[in-house]
Amino acid sequence: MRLDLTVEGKNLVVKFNGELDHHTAQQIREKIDEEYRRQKLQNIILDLKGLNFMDSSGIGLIMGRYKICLNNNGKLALIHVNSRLEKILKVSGIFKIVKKYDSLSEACHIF
Amino acid sequence: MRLDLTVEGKNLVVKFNGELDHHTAQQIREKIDEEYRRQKLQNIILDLKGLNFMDSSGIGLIMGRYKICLNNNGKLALIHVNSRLEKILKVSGIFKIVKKYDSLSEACHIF
Amino acid sequence: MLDNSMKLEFPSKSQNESFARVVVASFASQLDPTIDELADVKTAVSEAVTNAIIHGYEDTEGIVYVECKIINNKLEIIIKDNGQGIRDINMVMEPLYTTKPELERSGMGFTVMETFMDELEVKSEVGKGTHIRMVKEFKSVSIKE
Amino acid sequence: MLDNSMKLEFPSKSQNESFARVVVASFASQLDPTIDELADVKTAVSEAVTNAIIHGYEDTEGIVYVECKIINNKLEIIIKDNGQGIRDINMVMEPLYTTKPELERSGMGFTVMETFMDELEVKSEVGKGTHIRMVKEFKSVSIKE
Ligand SMILES: Nc1ncnc2c1ncn2[C@@H]1O[C@H](COP(=O)(O)OP(=O)(O)O)[C@@H](O)[C@H]1O
Ligand SMILES: Nc1ncnc2c1ncn2[C@@H]1O[C@H](COP(=O)(O)OP(=O)(O)O)[C@@H](O)[C@H]1O
Repeated sequence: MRLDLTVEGKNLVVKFNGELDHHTAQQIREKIDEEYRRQKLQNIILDLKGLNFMDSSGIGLIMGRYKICLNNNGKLALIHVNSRLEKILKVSGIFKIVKKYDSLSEACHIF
Repeated sequence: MRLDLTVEGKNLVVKFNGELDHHTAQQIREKIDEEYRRQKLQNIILDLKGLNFMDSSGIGLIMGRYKICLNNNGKLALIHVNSRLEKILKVSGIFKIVKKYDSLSEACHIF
Repeated sequence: MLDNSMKLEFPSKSQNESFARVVVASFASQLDPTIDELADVKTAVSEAVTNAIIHGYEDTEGIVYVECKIINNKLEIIIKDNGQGIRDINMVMEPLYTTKPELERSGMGFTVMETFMDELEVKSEVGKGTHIRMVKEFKSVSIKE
Repeated sequence: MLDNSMKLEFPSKSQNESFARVVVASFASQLDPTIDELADVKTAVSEAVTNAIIHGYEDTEGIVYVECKIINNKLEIIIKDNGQGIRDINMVMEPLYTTKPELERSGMGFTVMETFMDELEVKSEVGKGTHIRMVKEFKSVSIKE
């Protein structure tokens, strides 16, 4: 799993490349949280375009980042959610609290 | 394994696409031989460009077609032999009797 | 009619989660699955194998067992551990129930297995281990050569 | 130090030759092999598994066993059958020796295993079966996360 972290204003943009499971989630979580704190950011945008596989570990990872943003008066957004990811995320009911957008600019717009 | 058989004059051109092992070799052998006989051809050119994998079953298949051509006053040629195929074919010493060429036109030239 | 089968075992290391997915997907490919069917199977296998590793064996190391059988157009998958077992199966199968929130587990593993597969059966004995049986039916079956 | 291991078994059906290659290649990918190293391993596995199926079990059906161990930067592969066994190991390991010319076998299987792997060990007992042990050392090792 390769992770690209970029900062856009108060937003942390996280690009995933690879497979997200229990094995890869731990490391990813640490990298995201460290960057978010170190740069004193507010919102997180998860770009799922390059995510080839995700199991329920991904649901845990998204929920965890959602809580961190919430505690910091920030928001979490998902972009590029394909039909596979949509299927597993729907099961979890996560779309009740986390919104998905078609593009980065759309997601940034709402913050 | 997908096989493309085309006729060029007295030559049968066989294009491989996929993996050549004991499992796939049997079927392939039958298809090649049937076409060679039905169309009363003389030479066979094996185009190995799309061959992603080959084990020693491939050596047996090439030797078998070599013999069939020989018995019919024909020749067998290999084209598009990449470095992986070269490695396994060298082990067998097959290049002492079967020649390889860079292109179809080059191979046709020698018949 | 039993068409084919395989058995796999490996130690409960988390890097084997992706290995188990690849193996089952490769075995299932004989059934000429759609991309979506194959992804369903991979996801369910990932859930069950991860559970064996993090819940079954927790911090100890044990062996995870994976068995597959192809019967006509159905794939049966069994995933077993000899770990600590489950006390109350009905409770743990509830969506969002997890005993490992500190690992950011979502408690959605069993729900995903149930949703993505056609059958799910869980047997477990405390101190002995857990046995998951899942079945997926492939719709557009045309055995690949 | 033993870093990881796995065991696989499947019936002696020829469609499992490609399955065995994929499984071992996927397991070996932890060692971050070059494309050439991985292709060497796949070829050697294909030879040994094919031999178990066509020579070991001939026309009967039996189980083929594949075991892999990663020890530092080495991959050890064991491929076993409980088939008819080999009477004279030195003879069958000669290049071009084959008992199945009618299947267009080239008699190059053992030569390929020897050339493509760093170690090859053959044990066999007539009526009991055959046990092939091969080792490949990976040069540019950098364990993948
Ligand atoms: N193989 C297992 N061995 C022991 N306990 C298990 C096993 N699988 C699941 N469990 C228990 O069931 C709970 C729910 O599992 P699951 O729905 O997969 O969610 P999660 O893995 O996110 O916790 C786990 O938190 C654990 O307590
Ligand atoms: N697993 C096995 N069980 C019994 N005999 C075997 C086995 N593997 C190889 N042999 C014998 O050794 C011979 C040489 O094997 P090999 O070099 O792989 O060539 P090939 O498979 O082309 O015959 C075979 O023809 C067979 O007689």
